[in-house]
Amino acid sequence: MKAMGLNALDDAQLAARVAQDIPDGAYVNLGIGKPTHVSGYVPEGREVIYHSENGILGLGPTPPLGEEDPELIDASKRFVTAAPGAAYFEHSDSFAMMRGGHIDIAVLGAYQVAENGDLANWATLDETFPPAVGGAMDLVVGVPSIFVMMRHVNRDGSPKILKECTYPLTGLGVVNRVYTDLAVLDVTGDGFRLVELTDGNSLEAVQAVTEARILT
Amino acid sequence: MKAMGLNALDDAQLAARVAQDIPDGAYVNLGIGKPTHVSGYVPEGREVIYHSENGILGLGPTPPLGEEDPELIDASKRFVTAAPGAAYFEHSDSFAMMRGGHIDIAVLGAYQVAENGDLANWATLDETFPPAVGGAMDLVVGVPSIFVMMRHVNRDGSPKILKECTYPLTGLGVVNRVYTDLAVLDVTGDGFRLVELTDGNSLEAVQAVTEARILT
Amino acid sequence: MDKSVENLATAVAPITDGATVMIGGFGSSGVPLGLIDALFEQGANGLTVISNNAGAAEVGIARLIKAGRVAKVICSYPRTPGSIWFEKRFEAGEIALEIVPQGTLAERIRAAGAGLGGFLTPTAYGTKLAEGKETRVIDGRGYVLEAPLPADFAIIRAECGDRWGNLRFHATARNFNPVMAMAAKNTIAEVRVLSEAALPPETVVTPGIFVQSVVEYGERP
Amino acid sequence: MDKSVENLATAVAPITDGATVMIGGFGSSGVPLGLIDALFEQGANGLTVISNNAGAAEVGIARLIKAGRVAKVICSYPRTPGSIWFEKRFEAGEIALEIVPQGTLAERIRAAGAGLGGFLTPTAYGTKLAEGKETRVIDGRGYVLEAPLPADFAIIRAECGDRWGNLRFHATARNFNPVMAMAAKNTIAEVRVLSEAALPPETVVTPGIFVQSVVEYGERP
Repeated sequence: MKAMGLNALDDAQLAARVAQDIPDGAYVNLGIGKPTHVSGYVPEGREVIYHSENGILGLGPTPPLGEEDPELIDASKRFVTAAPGAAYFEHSDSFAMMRGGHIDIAVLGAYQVAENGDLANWATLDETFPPAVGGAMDLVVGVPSIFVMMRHVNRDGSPKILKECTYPLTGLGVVNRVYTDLAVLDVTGDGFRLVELTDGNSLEAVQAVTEARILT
Repeated sequence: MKAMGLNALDDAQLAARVAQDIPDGAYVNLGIGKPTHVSGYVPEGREVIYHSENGILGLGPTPPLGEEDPELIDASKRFVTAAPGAAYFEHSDSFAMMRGGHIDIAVLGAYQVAENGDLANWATLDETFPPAVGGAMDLVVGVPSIFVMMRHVNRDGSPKILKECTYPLTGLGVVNRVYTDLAVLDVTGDGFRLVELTDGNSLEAVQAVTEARILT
Repeated sequence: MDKSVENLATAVAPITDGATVMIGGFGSSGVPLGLIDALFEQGANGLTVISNNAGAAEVGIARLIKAGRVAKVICSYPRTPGSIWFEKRFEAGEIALEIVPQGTLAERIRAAGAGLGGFLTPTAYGTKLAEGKETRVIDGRGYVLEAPLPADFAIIRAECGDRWGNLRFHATARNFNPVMAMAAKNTIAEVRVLSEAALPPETVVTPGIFVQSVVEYGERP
Repeated sequence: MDKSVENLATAVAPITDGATVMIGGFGSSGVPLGLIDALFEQGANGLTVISNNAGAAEVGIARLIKAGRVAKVICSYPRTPGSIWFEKRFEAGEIALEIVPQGTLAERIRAAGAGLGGFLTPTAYGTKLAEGKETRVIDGRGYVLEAPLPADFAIIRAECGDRWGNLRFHATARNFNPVMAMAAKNTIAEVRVLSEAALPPETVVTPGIFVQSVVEYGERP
């Protein structure tokens, strides 16, 4: 749901906006959900190498129907292909790439981001669900540029960009930049700093749906 | 030099004696020097898989002259071949095999062995030489059966089988069995226990050139 | 040396009640479905399963969980779409769960296989998953001390194997299979093709020393 | 993406005075002799060299040591037959030496590449090589805490590479080359053959993410 009265990017526009900041030659890990779509919008002429935690570097496009290899999947368990220059490896090597700082950028979804860069994206306060973390905690400690990509507010209108996270943390002080349907914000030593507003939005209106203060 | 008046196996006989205790199907690491020769004496019909720390499992025999591959060597830097069923791997995997308890038997040379199983085989007290340890310390902590193969006494007649090692240790309480030109001894909780004497030697005569007590 | 065994039932026969069993795979890729079904038939009970996921629908690990044969799951992500049986047992308090971040899971398994006593990882530092664990700060960075994670058995899947136990994998079906082979006392590998000839030594991914038995199971997932 | 560079001199140009440089190889196998010679010509001084051996005769690392360009060696076995130049400099107090057990050396390098803060190993527990190090006893077994060992550069040798930096090795020339590639900020790979086509993904041993440049050097040791 859109925040009332604000201009919001749709998912495709948001993916395209993030994609602009993926440079040529980057090694990139795209999280499950919205981030998966970023690869479809990287500008022509840039060669980006996508990593998937389950043991492939060089994810290619989705295979044509009927040509899927059931043993060639990505972290979301979707069928994929191998791009030219790809490599397969086992899990401890895959996570050495993540934890060891070899991947340049990870784009992740989030429940909450705090002004000190804390990220919450693996568990809520609802204890009826079993917890599940996957590779999120390894990514955030190891990858130097952590981009979060999410709606600016929850469906009920409550803020996701906070002074402090209330959900269990994925990592402490790990987020570098947040891309939402309403704005792009950098995490700095002083808190969130405005990079840009979605066309037509005023800072005041965006600040009104953001718990943390947005510096300019 | 032989201990005076005792019957001593020569190097080939000693290698053959050790080889008898290498069972079919064993994964074995042979140390530099005398232990290298053990593989030539393993009885027919036993398939033994030899590991070399520099990244090969399944060492085959020495290649014919002129057919050496300069990039296929063993830990002693001698040219080798790959036996059927061999595999190559990198160093951290190779030492995972050693440290992780996957290799069944290592046969090593020694300067000194003590009755509590301490082994000294990497450095003497002579400080004019730079120390060099290689893979010896990894082998002794990881391989369940450590066989030492050496002359019973030093060239000057001084004992190598001691109450306590005087040289820097390679590992603490790691030796299981000692094969010398004069006798075979097991290391037990109570100290060295006689397994066998080289034909013609009396226990008294062997004890006389052994600092540690030999139990029977 | 011949580590090949005739059929899946023989392969899983040594697995005992209460055993800790690593099961390879990620999602549906590289899962030893033949061995899991044989383990189902075999009857071992009270198992601790170490695997990335907790199975989906009614196949694989989910089949064992549905039948009440799994006492505990150690994994990173039990909530795969369709993991209804794990969720049911979990809600009813009928199954124990230890959540481990995926990279820490792989590294703990590797540490067991490599004979290490533990390692310091930045992963999960300051989070709920590090609660109760020893931590330390080195050069301003926080680390959690993690212990090795060994197992009695590993059941894994490979594309091709030989009688020495050497294995080769296909695409992303490699995943946890090689590290699990290192960490179990007894590793049982299901291979799509059991090669008569030895695998070329340069192409071996898991050397035979890490594998105790190999059984052919030609079906693809 | 094209990580290939035209010649050895260009490949080693970034290496600065005082840099820590990992050099692949074991004995004479898998040693990047072309890159070492280029580094000799290039002139960088006061180097810390991390390698299993300290060179032999007057080639490879020994050539750098002879010329007084190496301030410190971190290795497991400096005393290869013919390592006269290391021994000379060592006796004269002109070169520092840190001896690390071989498996610990490989594992410390891997820890650096894998982003770990250290690990507990049973190797060297109770010996001179553990003196001054933190130790602990777990389940009756002694362990030494070892730190990661990173480097500014790694110069390594492979059999075949492609423009993405993917590498494949030959026989026992693999040795330390893959772990060193992981652990250096800048890994420079000498390859016997630079392939026009991408290496098949199943055959890649070192994925290109660990390699910053690739240069062809056709000569065999």
